[in-house]
Formats: sequence, structure tokens, C-alpha cells
Amino acid sequence: MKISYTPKEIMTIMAAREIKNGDIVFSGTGISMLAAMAAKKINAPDSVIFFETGAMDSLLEEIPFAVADPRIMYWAAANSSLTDAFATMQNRITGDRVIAILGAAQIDPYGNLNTTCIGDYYSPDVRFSGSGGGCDVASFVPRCIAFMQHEKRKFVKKLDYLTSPGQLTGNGSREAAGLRPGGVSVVVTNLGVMRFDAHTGRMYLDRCYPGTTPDMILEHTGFAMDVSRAVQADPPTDSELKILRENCDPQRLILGPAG
Amino acid sequence: MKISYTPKEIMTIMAAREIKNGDIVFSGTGISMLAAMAAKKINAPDSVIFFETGAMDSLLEEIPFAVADPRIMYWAAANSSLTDAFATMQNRITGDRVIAILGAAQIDPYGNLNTTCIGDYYSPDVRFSGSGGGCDVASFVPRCIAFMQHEKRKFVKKLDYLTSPGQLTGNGSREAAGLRPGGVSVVVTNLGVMRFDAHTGRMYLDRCYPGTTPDMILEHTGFAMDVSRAVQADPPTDSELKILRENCDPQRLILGPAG
Amino acid sequence: MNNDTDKTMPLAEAVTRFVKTGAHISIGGFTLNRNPMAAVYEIIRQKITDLHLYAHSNGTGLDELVGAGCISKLEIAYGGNGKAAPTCIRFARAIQNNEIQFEDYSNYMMSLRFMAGAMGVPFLPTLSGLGSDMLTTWGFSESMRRSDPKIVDRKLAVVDNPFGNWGGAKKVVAVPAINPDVTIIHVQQADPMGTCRIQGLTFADVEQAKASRHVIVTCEQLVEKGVLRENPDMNQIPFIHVSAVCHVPFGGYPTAVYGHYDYDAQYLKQFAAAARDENAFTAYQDRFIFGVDNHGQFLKQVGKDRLEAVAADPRTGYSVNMKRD
Amino acid sequence: MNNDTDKTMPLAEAVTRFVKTGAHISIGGFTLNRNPMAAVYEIIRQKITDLHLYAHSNGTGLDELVGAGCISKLEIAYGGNGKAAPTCIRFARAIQNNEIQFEDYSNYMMSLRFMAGAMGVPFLPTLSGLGSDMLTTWGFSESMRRSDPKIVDRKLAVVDNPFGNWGGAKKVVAVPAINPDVTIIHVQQADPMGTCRIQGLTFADVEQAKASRHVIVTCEQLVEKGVLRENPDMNQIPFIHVSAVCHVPFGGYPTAVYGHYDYDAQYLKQFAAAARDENAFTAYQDRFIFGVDNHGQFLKQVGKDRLEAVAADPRTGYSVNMKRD
Repeated sequence: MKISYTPKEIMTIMAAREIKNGDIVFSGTGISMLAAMAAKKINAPDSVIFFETGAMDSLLEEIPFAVADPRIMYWAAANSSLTDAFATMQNRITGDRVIAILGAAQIDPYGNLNTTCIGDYYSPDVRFSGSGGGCDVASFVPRCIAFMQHEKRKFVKKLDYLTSPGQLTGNGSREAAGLRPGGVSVVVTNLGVMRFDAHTGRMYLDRCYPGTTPDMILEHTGFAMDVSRAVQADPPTDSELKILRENCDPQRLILGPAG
Repeated sequence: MKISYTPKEIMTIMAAREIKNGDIVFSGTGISMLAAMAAKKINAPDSVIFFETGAMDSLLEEIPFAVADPRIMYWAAANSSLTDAFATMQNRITGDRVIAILGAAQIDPYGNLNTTCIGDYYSPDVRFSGSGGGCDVASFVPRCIAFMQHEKRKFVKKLDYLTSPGQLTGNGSREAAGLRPGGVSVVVTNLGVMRFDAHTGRMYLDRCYPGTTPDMILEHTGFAMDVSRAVQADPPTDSELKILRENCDPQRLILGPAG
Repeated sequence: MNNDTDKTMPLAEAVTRFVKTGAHISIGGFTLNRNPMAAVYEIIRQKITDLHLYAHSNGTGLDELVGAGCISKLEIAYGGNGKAAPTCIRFARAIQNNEIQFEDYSNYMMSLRFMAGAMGVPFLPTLSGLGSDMLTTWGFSESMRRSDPKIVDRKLAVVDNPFGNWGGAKKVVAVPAINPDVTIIHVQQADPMGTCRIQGLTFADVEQAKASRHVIVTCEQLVEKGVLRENPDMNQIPFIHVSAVCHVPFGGYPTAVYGHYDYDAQYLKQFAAAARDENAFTAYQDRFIFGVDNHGQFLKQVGKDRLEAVAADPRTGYSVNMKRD
Repeated sequence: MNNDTDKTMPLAEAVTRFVKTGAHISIGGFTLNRNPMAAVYEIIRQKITDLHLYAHSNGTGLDELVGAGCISKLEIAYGGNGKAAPTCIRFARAIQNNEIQFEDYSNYMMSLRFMAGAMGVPFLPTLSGLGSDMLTTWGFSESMRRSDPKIVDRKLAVVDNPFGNWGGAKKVVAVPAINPDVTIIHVQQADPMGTCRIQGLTFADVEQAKASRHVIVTCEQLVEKGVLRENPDMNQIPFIHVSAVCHVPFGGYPTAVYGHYDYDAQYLKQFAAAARDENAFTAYQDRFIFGVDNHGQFLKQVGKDRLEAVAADPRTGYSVNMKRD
């Protein structure tokens, strides 16, 4: 019998599976928050969620809608400040245990992200919010999950603005620039899961979903991508979906209408 | 009729008179603490006492015996940390309002202080506590009072170790070294009050006490000092001594036996 | 004198005295939390313009000030405001229409810049941003920077680690200190001398306050000195940093003030909707800002029901099960 | 694993596991306040040697460790201990007799070095020390520094301000980061996972803890997780930084622990007196350290009357009118 789920649901589960027990999870809001909560309830009970605003291990009785939502201040291990939160990631002792979840308007073949603008920087066609903590996180931590809608205009050869560093131009250029190894290490979209080659630093297709194919994914990608390593992802299990739907977002505030 | 007082009492009053209303007073313990308390009760009611350990405007119901004495933590405006306390002095906005009170084992003609050692640094005849916050304070704040016993071996041509910068070698060498104007601006001893020439940065005798003379003071000073500007200090007044003795240190914990 | 004397005054007076045309300012809070909104509306009402705003992620206050045309120069990390406006609408328009000069940094960079100002050092080092366009693309041109002594000559600088590879870094990004003319924060409790107690996350308020020449504090509760002295450990800002104290209940509304009230999702949505249309936006401003004389009247305009809807639950500090979408 | 799991263990086990011969360590507190004395005595009792100690002003713990010969290398700002010992006696002797290698810094420099370690940057800048012998006189030789990868190659470095005269400084002193193998702090309250609440001044404990690979927390009160979660604003160190939690009442004695007990001026005077005479010092150690198996027995040796004499008054947090001279 076939299990049905929405694109948002499979994306959340795929991201949740990236989180290991013991990880310190840097979370934004929306689907990234949901993935962090799902991981804690499904596969990584001893993972810790924290926010750039300074809240560590918040109870999250209600889903926060912003990283400054008062809901993250309740029953935390500690409430501190921006400088403390970013120091936790820049500090190798704690930072190496952090996995971050980011979003972006554009991503390039080397996992660099643009959250600043489309078009000319000085008078853009579309201006976005900007870095926020994105550039800091991508600079500091060894593992980042990027959530993207898989579209040609978002998967581009060259970013209009490089907000958050990934592998830069690949082949060790990140480390050559003075950054520690890290940046976006996995991209989770509505069509599949992408990773980056250990040597070239270039994006490759790692997993298709039930119902998606390498060709379909290439069609939605604005640059050439190695698909030779692609296999099918294990679909979300009954229990994964049950916990996600019933324990993480019962009101479907973030998951939206059921499929 | 003649007012009698001890050397410690006149030193405390002379230092207290240096503190102006509105000053933020960086205080150590012992006589420097007493001078700060006396100023607040006599001539500078709106002065604020703080400590390098992070306590701001403590109530001081009892005299603290160390800058980490729990007596400074009670009824303060804020209890913070070392980094916060020193930032308050390094920060020009608040630092320019700070007057500090320091002690030393040696002082030179340019108001540089040694609190580290006598003899060779690597195997000294006498090792002292070291800088503590002294070097930081002398580097940061515009006005410092140095309390000294007036002895040849303490007023020396050259320090065995320059722990806390004053005017360095004078003639603007402090600013040339990259420091802001500041450092020890007045020296209060058991014999008199010394200040520093605005141009040469060299120590000169500003005030004798009743019963002391420029010659007597030069005899106890290990270097040549201009005494041409010396006049007699106004002795402590009845009311100054009354407040010091009755409201600041009634048990004479710091003042010691009455003269 | 920023000492232990009574600094209470009406908000309008504090804004008039300390927020001058052309001033370099910063405001406390983060996106939809603890922005000093009463002061923001007062600045708009007094039509103070040509302001240079330093912001990390001050979403709600930022978009009101930009929308009202008070800001001519902006140094910012993040122009978003949660679910209501993933990108602040007036902020995006102002940039797209070349109405303001702007400079992009990251949240950590901006926080460190305030921290450097608070510490009294010219810069602080970080490993953030190496290889990014933040280093190479300057919103403020070099000539504009050199012509204005209040703006640092370089946006950022890459500096070699003088200790070799110590700390595992051969080079660092130096971020220049910020010392605003005035910072405005909204806190839960303050005493008349300006000592502040913030409840919940402090964001970068403490660094911003200590970096500034003048600090205006608006507070939910104005308390006797003794109330805060009972527990000095909980007071993040001692009075020596503060120039003015203004007692303004609901002074953070429509943003959240932990332990007192939640953000008003409905108000923020209504603002975002109005912000998209010039006529609607003018109508919004006329009704809520120019149509009232002070924050008290603004709150009347908002209505009791809204204030009751956002009232904080004493256990959690926010409004439990409040309608937020 | 430094996560949300029970980390409680006996102090002897924590010291054995995390404080190895030759380790680089730091201890919390300041002069006669909140030193982790139970842990200091346990280190001495276990005869752990060749330790490299990073200290700002940890007077009481410092002089016990130096006196017991546990320390071979010392980086320090201040070796004094209040009225009882304006200069720590064993510290001064060890230097005068060339028994330890030492390096002098200032209190702010040492605090910034821990802060740099906590922030994950290789150095932090300050204006302190320009023109002083601290910059030019190195206790650790360049060759010794280069031969030991755990010691930075340069003591300090003067760096030009990359932003010209921005912030009113043409150059700054860069102080190198410290990342100790282990830091030991004593706090008023901790939960089994290691989240800490310090009452009163934090000194540099928070920076020291966050800079360290491992943190041993000794606490007056071991409380349920929920007790500290009720007010997260008051918790300075979250559990992610902590490796071991040891419940040791009076674990700071003979130093003060605000709200619990005062420093014992009499004990400190007795220590200072013994420290001046080799036989007396050996007798002191035999009686109070080697003659007991743990801190509980040490406290019995000290005697109930002393503990009662230093008991804190609930209003002020210290022992009112205690005999201190």
C-alpha cells in the first residue's frame, strides 16, 4: 500500500533525517523549525534546538513564527544575546556540533547562497531581507541544510549576490579564502536531495523522491549537475509522518493543507 | 587651635578632594576605597564607585577588604563581569568620566608604575602581585590618583618593571605609543601631593602638608623634582575629618589607630 | 550628566532633545520583539529626517521609519519581519527605488560592531563573511565614506592573524565599531536614574546602549530604585549609560514585550498590507501616527480588544493560543 | 557528549577524568571569592602535576596549587589575595626561587583572552598595555613558545588599526585566545545536565567555561532541571558547555560564595602564616588536604564553628559584622 504525503512533508522528513543525536541545531522558522522539531521527536531525541537570538533548548510549546518570537524564550536552558548565540557557532568546541538549516532565493553549483537581491545590488529588481545570520552560520558551521523550491531561476550558475559562503568556486577555494570547512552540505528540495563532491565541492544529485527522476530534476536546475550517484530516497515512513502530523504541527500551521 | 590628624587621614582627604561630583570612581580596597567613600560623603555626593570585578554603585554597608569581597555585590546598580567593568573604562563615553585610585611599589618621574617586581624580572628579589587591573586602568582613563608612601626606594629614576603606563618618557611619548591621554595625574603621599607638567609630563611638587617642606620631600624622592610651584595644602577641615572618622570608617579598620 | 539623578521626562521631550535631524541612531529589539515603537512613532510624528540608522534585524521599527521617510542612510543585516513580511515592504521599495543609501552586513557583524563601540575598541575580529560579496561590494562608496567623518573609511577589512595560525585562522574579518549618537530601547523595568532590567532575550540592546553617546529608555514599568537594587544580577544596563527615562506602558506594541504582551500579528499584517499601496499607507499613517498626539492616543486608536488579545499569559510570557495567521 | 544528559559524578572522578598531568587549566572565581576550592584540594590530593594554569586573579586557589607544586607553567594577571596576602606567598616564592615558568598579563588582557577563546576568534584587540613592559618582556621565551604547539608563538602583538584612526586609536594590542583543556568553576546552582546559575558577580567564569574543551562544575545546590528553566535569563552557562557536574556544598570554602557564605578571613590568615614557613606549610597540608579523603572530611577538620561564622545573612548575602581582621 502506498503512503501519501505532501512535498512539504517529505522535505521536512528528509531534513530531519540529516540531524543526528547530539547535534546542536541552528534553526530558523517555518519548515526549518518543523524539521528540527521532527528530528527531536523522531530520530534525534538528544539534539538541541537553538536560535541566533540567543535562546538555547527552548521548550516550544507553540510553534514560533520568528526567531524573536517570545515562544522561544519560555523554559529555555538560557536566554542570552545575539553575540552569545553566534559565538556558540564560531567557537570550534561547540560550533563543530552545530547543524544549521537555511533558506535562500538563489543557490549556485557550489552551495553559495543569495538572500540579498535579484538584479543589480545598487538598484535591484527585487530586494530581499539580506544576510541576517545566514552569512555567519554558513561561515562557521560544518554542516548546513539548505531548503529550496527546485526551480531553474533559483538553481543558477552565478548568484546575483553571494550572501552566504558555501564552497565558493570549489576545489578548496573555501579554505583558501580563510574559512573553515563547512557551509551548505546538503540541499533538500521538493524534488530531491543534493550533496557536494568532497573533492570538487560541486553539487551532485544524491536522492530522487518516489515520483521524481534525475531528468526531471535537471530540467529544474539552471546548471549542469552530476546525477550518476542518484538513488531513490526511502520514502517517509508511517511513523515518521504520524509524529510529524500529530506531535509537531497538529494544526498544520506550517505544513499547510494535507495532500 | 590646631587640628590633629594621622598621615592616613590627610592622605585620604587629599585624594577625596580630587574626586568631583559626577565622577565614576574606579576603586581598589584599603585607603583608596576609603577615599572614594569619603568623597561621596563630603564633596562629591553624585560620584559613583565601581570595581574592576563588575559591581557598579554598590551600597557598601561594610568596608570591603578585596575587590571581590561579597560586600560590593549587595545593592549595586548592576553586577556584571571583568570584561564589562574594563569596557566601561576603555569606552570613551563612560571612560572619560572615570577617575581611578591606584597604588604601586615604585613610581618614576613620569608617573609610570611598577607593581610587578624588584630586581630582575625572571628571578626577582621581591615579586609583587603584578598588574591586576592596574595596567588596564592606567592605559584607559584620563585621571588616576596614585597613593604612595614617600620613600627614595619607591620614587625611583627608573622602574625595575613598567607595569602601568603613565607619561612613559614624557613629552607626548604616551600618545606617541598609541595611548590616549591619561595615566597617573596626581600622586598623594604621606608627605605631599605631586602632579605632572602639562608639557614635559614630569612630576612636580604641588602641595606640601602642614609640617612638611619641599626639602624634606626631595630628601625622600629618588629623582630631581621641580618644587618651585609648591604651596601648602589646606589642611583637612574639622568637618572633613568628622565625616571620615564617624561616617566612613568608625571602627578605623583602614585608618588604623588614631594619631 | 549620566549619573544617579532622576532622568524621567515625557517621550516627546526625550526625542526632541536627543534625536536631531541627521543623527546616527539605533533602536533595540529584534524583528517583532521589543522594538521601541512608541519612540519610533514619536520620531515619525516629529518628522525628524535624514537619520542614519544602524540595524541588525529591527524589522517593525525599521519599516515604519523607512516608510515615513525618516531614514536617509541605512546599515543593516536583515530587513524582514517574520510571517507578516519575510522582506519588509517599505525597506525593499526604498532600495528598489533608490530612495535611501544602504550598506549590508550580517547579524553577527552588526552585533560585533555595537560590541566594539561598547568596548571602546576600533574594531573586532570575526571569521564571518570571508569569500562573500559583503566584503567586496560596498553600498557606501569610498569617496562618500571619506567625505563623511562620521562614517568609517572602509566597510570591512581582512587582517592577517598576527599569531600565525593560532585559533585555526590565518586571517580574520575586522568589523569597525559603531558609536551611535543615540540608541533607543524599550525595556520591561527601569528606575528613574536609568538602570534597566530586560526580561527574556536581550538581543543586542545592551551592546547598542553601551556604544551610544545618549540612550533613551522607554519602559513598561517605572520602578523605585530599590526594586532593581534588590537583585543587581538581573540589571543589564546601569544608569551611567542612560540619558532619558520615559514611562510608556505598551511602548513596544505592536511588537512583543516578554512577560507583558505578545506581538500583534493582526496589526503587523494590516501594516504589511497597507505598506504595499501608497494611498493605503498614507491612510494608515494618518490614522495611527499623525492622527494621534501620543502613544496613549495611539493605543486608544488600536482599541482595547487588540491589547487584550495580546496580553501575556503569566506562565509562558506570551499570549497562549493567540490567533497568529 | 555535552548534551542534555545527566553529568553528575563524584568530584574525585571528575578530576581524575578531566584534569590530566600536563593539562592546561583555568579555575573560576576572583581572589577570595567563588574559587572552586574543593576541586583545587582534590587536584592536590591526587598529586596531579605539571599543570599549565591560566589565571586572572584567582588568589586562593592559585596559591594552594602553586604551593603544592601542581603548577609548572603560569600565565597570570594578579597574584594577590586581599588583606590576608597582598601578594600570594607561595606564588611569590615560586617565582623568586625560579620554581615555575610564568608570564604576566593584565586582568583585562586575561579576561579578553578567555573571551576570544569563547568567541572562537584567534585574538581580541585592546588599548591596554601600550608602552608597558608587558609587551616587551616575555616570561616564556620565543624558542620555548615555538617548541610547544599548545602555547602561542607570541605573547602579544601590536597591530595597526585597519580603519585608520577610527575609534581614536591608530594601533591596538592583540591578545591571543586561550582554550583550556579544562576549566573548573564553583556556582550556586546547577542542574544535572550542567546548566549553571551564578549569583553575584560572574568575574570571568562564563568566558572561561565557554573557552574550554571540558568544564567541571561544582555547585552548592544541585537542582532539578525545571528549577533553572523557570528563569532562563538568570542562567549564564547552558549545559552544552559542561562535561561534569559535582554537588559539593561549601565547595568554595574558604572563599566566599555570595548568598551562601562569606570568605573565612581566619582560615586565609592561617594559610598565609603557614605559607611563610616550610614546616608549618607541610603541617597545614597534611592536616587539611592529605589528612582527609574528601571535602566533607575537610569541612569536619575545619569545624562547625567556622562554617557557622561565615554563614551568609539572607538580606546582604555575606556574613554581617563578621570578624575579618
